Amino acid sequence: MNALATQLPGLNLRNPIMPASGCFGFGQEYAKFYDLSVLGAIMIKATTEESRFGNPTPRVAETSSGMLNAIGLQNPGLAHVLEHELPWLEQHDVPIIANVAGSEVEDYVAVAREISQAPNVHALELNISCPNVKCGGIAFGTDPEIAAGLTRAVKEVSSVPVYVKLSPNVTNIVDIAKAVEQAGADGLTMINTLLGMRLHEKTGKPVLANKTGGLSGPAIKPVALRMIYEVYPQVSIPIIGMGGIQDAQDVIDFLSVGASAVAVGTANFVDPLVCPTIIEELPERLAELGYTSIEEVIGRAHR
Amino acid sequence: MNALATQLPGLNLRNPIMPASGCFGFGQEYAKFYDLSVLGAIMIKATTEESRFGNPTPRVAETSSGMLNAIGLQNPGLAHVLEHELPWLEQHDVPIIANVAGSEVEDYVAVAREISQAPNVHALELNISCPNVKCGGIAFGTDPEIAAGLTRAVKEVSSVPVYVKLSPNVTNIVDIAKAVEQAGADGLTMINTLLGMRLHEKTGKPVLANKTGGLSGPAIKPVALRMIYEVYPQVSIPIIGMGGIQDAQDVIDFLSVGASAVAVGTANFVDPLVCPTIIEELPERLAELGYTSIEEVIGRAHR
Amino acid sequence: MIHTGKMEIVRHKEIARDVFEMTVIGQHTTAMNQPGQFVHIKVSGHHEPLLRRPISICSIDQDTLEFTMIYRVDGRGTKLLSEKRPGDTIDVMGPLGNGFPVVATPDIHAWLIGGGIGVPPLYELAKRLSESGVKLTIVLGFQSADDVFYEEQFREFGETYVTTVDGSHGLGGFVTDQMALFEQKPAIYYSCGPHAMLHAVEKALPDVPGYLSYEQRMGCGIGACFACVCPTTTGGGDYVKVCSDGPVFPAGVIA
Amino acid sequence: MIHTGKMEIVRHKEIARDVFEMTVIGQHTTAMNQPGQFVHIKVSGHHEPLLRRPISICSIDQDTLEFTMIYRVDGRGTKLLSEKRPGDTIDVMGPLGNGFPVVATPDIHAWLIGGGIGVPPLYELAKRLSESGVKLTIVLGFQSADDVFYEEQFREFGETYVTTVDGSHGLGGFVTDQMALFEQKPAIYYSCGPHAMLHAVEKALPDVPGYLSYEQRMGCGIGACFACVCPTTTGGGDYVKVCSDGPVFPAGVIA
Ligand SMILES: Cc1cc2nc3c(=O)[nH]c(=O)nc-3n(C[C@H](O)[C@H](O)[C@H](O)COP(=O)(O)OP(=O)(O)OC[C@H]3O[C@@H](n4cnc5c(N)ncnc54)[C@H](O)[C@@H]3O)c2cc1C
Ligand SMILES: Cc1cc2nc3c(=O)[nH]c(=O)nc-3n(C[C@H](O)[C@H](O)[C@H](O)COP(=O)(O)OP(=O)(O)OC[C@H]3O[C@@H](n4cnc5c(N)ncnc54)[C@H](O)[C@@H]3O)c2cc1C
Ligand SMILES: Cc1cc2nc3c(=O)[nH]c(=O)nc-3n(C[C@H](O)[C@H](O)[C@H](O)COP(=O)(O)O)c2cc1C
Ligand SMILES: Cc1cc2nc3c(=O)[nH]c(=O)nc-3n(C[C@H](O)[C@H](O)[C@H](O)COP(=O)(O)O)c2cc1C
Ligand code: FES
Ligand code: FES
Repeated sequence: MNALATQLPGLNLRNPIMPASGCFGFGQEYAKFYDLSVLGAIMIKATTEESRFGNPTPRVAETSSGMLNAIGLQNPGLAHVLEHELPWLEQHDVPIIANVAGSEVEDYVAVAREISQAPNVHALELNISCPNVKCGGIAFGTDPEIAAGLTRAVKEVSSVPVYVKLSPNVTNIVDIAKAVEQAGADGLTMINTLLGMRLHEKTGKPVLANKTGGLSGPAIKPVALRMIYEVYPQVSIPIIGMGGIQDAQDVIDFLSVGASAVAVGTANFVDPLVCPTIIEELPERLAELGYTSIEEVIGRAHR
Repeated sequence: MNALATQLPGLNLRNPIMPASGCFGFGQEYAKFYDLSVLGAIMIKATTEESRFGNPTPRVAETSSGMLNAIGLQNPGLAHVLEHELPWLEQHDVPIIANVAGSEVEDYVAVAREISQAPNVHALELNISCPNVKCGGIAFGTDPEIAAGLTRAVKEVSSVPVYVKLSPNVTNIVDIAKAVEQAGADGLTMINTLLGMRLHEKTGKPVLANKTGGLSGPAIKPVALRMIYEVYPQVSIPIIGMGGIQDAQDVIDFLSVGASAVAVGTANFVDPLVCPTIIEELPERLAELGYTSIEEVIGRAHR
Repeated sequence: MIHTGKMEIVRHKEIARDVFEMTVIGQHTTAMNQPGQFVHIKVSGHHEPLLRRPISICSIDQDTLEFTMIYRVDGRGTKLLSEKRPGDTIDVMGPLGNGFPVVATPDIHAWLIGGGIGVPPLYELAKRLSESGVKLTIVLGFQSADDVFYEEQFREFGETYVTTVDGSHGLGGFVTDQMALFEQKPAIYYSCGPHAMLHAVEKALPDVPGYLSYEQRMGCGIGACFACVCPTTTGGGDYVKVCSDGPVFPAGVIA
Repeated sequence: MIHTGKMEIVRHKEIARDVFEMTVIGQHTTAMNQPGQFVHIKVSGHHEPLLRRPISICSIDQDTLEFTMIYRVDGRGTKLLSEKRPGDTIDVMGPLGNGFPVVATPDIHAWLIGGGIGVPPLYELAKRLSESGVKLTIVLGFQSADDVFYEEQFREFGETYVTTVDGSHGLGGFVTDQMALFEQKPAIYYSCGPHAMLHAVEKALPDVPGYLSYEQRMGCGIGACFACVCPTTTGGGDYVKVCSDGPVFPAGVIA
């Protein structure tokens, strides 16, 4: 038996480690560093109906133990992803989770309908929490009813299970989690980035052309753990956790608060081999802690 | 002329630097390190009507570029503060901002009425954002109407200007800021801590006895800057900024997004001399940037 | 006076499994006059890790202005500390807190009971008590033979017994098992170690005056933040701060 | 092949005001075969500062497996880098990106135009072009005399002119002021420096084929994160990534 294996709606994971959306492109760059089929799954870059250029540059800025990004959902558009990116990924034996974005419910529905039919797309991740686009994105993620409505619409057309990606920039994350569960979500992914800002030291102007950006990295890990800890006992759908994961111990922490699997974002930029390294170290770390499978670790903070 | 001087409702500050509430006790410990009258002001520890023991220990945990605390508003109670702490502080020529907390509106009102009459208390800071107490605290800070109601009640009884301390754990901080301005707040202080969690690596249980705690330190600075940047153009009352300030450049950043003065919290634990050091370095840093007073820096990110 | 600022490392070596002895030199030392006080150390020049680490003062040399600490590599901060080389500097704040009162009555009999990284602060105490003519019986408890340190150093000052949990060195068991073997009770005792050990020691010596040194997670280290409080036996919300009221308290104070 | 991992610092010194020359040794060097590529450096062993820093490769020595970088201390990351000593290691990822094509036509005339910390990548290029018999005219622009570096080193490969903004060394003014003094245009040009300089150079040599090396804030450094995009002159949302499509682009590509 594989101590790392885990089953989630639509996803038969050989291990609970996947790169987070937007931090791994469509996999081609990282395939130069390692065989992508070692991964549990891959969350691909947000896909919109039309191609998007995104925000002006600078798009990234560093902060204490974190970074801000305001990419603005740059992507080559649905047609290109269906014709080029997903077929290229098929050579690797790894399930794909397609991150779906848009400005209107109709956009999400259009992308979800088509992309969910691609043979290697095993689940969708509804991005209702992107802080870097003017309309859509985060607006869907801060109101429980709007989030539920979108979830319902996408569930109707999707051929695969739907995970909803929650925004941490809310007063009450449990309300949103319960609303999307009620609306039929098969799982949750959390958290997306916290909204932040950095200034040029000399000019005092925002470094990012978009002014604000999404904060990721180790700095946000305590917030992510707290939110998953709050949501876990209140829902019965699984959670994929993320926010600052750098190593195997971080993975254990996310599983402990209640995540069933995890995604690694920013850490890929620091160490392109971080995912395979974690996958290699995880069984050893589990053994050190006296566990034989990740199932035993999930939710232990609550017990 | 003093390049660092600044005037806020009730506060004639010789410089814009003050220790943040809860990070400086009632000043006695830091008086062993330096003369407290070099400070712009002092925000004393939250005071409640009755003395409070606070939460069980452990009460602090370290995180990446930050720390969590769940002190739980431990304080010796209003009577003791009036009889001992405030009179002791009178020997120092420095205005005091009294941080007021409670579980019910009546508690706040009772403390505000009495403490605002102490001769060296020049302003109140309404703590509607403490994440570490079961009732009261943060509940008041997440709903605009409740926050406004409390502000109104306290304004009625206070003999000095009232600043309201906002919680960052909200979907829309601008709504709360506008609501308390409308209700008569003389100023805002922001931000209080972000709610977070850390686990024991081995046991997977929360490190803090209170399970969750408030995240402070450099990790939250991007969130604080963003929130002040959002609120500044929407209100016409001044803002005292805080969240991760460590040095003179951080102060410049907070002034740039729109704060008129700043508070330094966690950094006091790392370097007990941090406030006087910043006060000393600030004029030099201003000069390097080509400014002659802090007034010129306030809000420059928006220009 | 509490100093803050750089001190230079003059000696640094591993003396047991993951246990390091570090000697630093500087003006801070002039203010160190009590065994059992501690210093608060910043292990890096930037804000990661952010907080200081409390470490006890193990021995003090006013002639050379050096003092020595002994610490165990536990988490990230102590790991970074262990990578420092002689010639490097560390940022030290101290001395902090109230240490052990040196009850200097010649010929009385005192017990010193230390557990693990609770052993170091007893060393300077042993030196001073022994200089005053106090007769010492010293009991040092460790997990295993690999963890034992300073056994020989303590022997200079009195009869020294070591216990190990796994029995690989000295008596198998806890310090209290060794204490139970002594026929006479002391006039006074001093102890430092994990909370559970301190409780057991206190219970074993109910009628003897004693001083115990406690640990607690700290923020400021100087009494301002209320991170390190301990409820007292008085009850009713009464408390003490380990950093500024302690870390040493008379037996019977901490609940 | 892109390597990631430790390389050892063998030499490190300040060669102009706040400008450091660092030579490292290791297997990464074997994959470095193009002038103008860069490496992505992690300056600390922990996550503060978090991101890597892009630094150009200045010269490559396959015999010793060493390569050299020149960087200016600007913010926190480069400050930390400047504190490293020979014998220390740094975590290097590279070589990355596409460098300058070495157009190896003997006796043609090429201009190399560098500004500030844009000068370093031109050094390996100068070496290779000169080995191929290309005739070089080199223009290096700096702020002030204190900032000038590598003037003598470049002189080995061709006529070298220095400009300083304040006129304290060489011609007072910008590189384009020096270029305006030359009577003949080159057959090809290569340039690296601040965005504004690259634009001015491009405008000054409208009909000459050229290659320009751009800077942009980076996340991944390998093309995955879309941090470093630049719109192209094609318009219509067309873009290139500086890290993986560049940093060197033919003149006329970047808007
Ligand atoms: C008064 C006092 C004296 C001490 N004297 C010594 C000594 O002489 N030798 C020695 O080896 N250790 C001593 N300790 C314990 C020592 O402070 C911790 O082992 C150390 O802080 C762990 O830091 P870390 O970075 O390795 O661990 P991490 O787990 O990374 O630390 C994270 C945070 O928790 C705190 N923390 C973790 N463990 C403890 C602990 N046991 N007590 C207090 N805070 C803790 C750290 O200070 C830090 O803020 C003393 C503690 C106190 C309170
Ligand atoms: C392809 C390429 C090659 C480069 N080659 C060199 C070189 O050979 N020598 C040299 O001195 N500099 C070079 N630079 C610029 C160098 O990367 C920055 O000076 C450096 O990243 C600043 O880091 P810091 O920690 O000192 O500054 P900080 O301000 O602390 O950096 C904060 C963040 O902003 C980024 N950043 C800041 N300035 C720049 C910049 N100018 N370009 C890109 N990112 C930046 C940093 O990488 C970091 O992520 C190059 C940049 C690029 C893109
Ligand atoms: C550069 C960058 C781009 C991102 N793009 C997306 C995206 O397209 N869709 C999405 O749902 N999340 C996106 N995210 C958020 C991450 O998937 C992840 O939720 C977040 O970064 C927290 O994880 P981390 O701290 O491990 O990076 C992006 C994050 C970064 C840093
Ligand atoms: C240990 C600790 C105790 C605090 N207690 C209080 C308090 O009593 N009242 C309050 O309004 N804020 C309290 N705060 C919040 C700080 O005043 C400040 O808003 C926050 O820590 C952000 O600033 P910093 O990052 O500089 O610490 C406390 C913070 C810390 C770390
Ligand atoms: S550590 Fe702050 S009061 Fe003791
Ligand atoms: S830096 Fe990530 S795509 Fe260029």
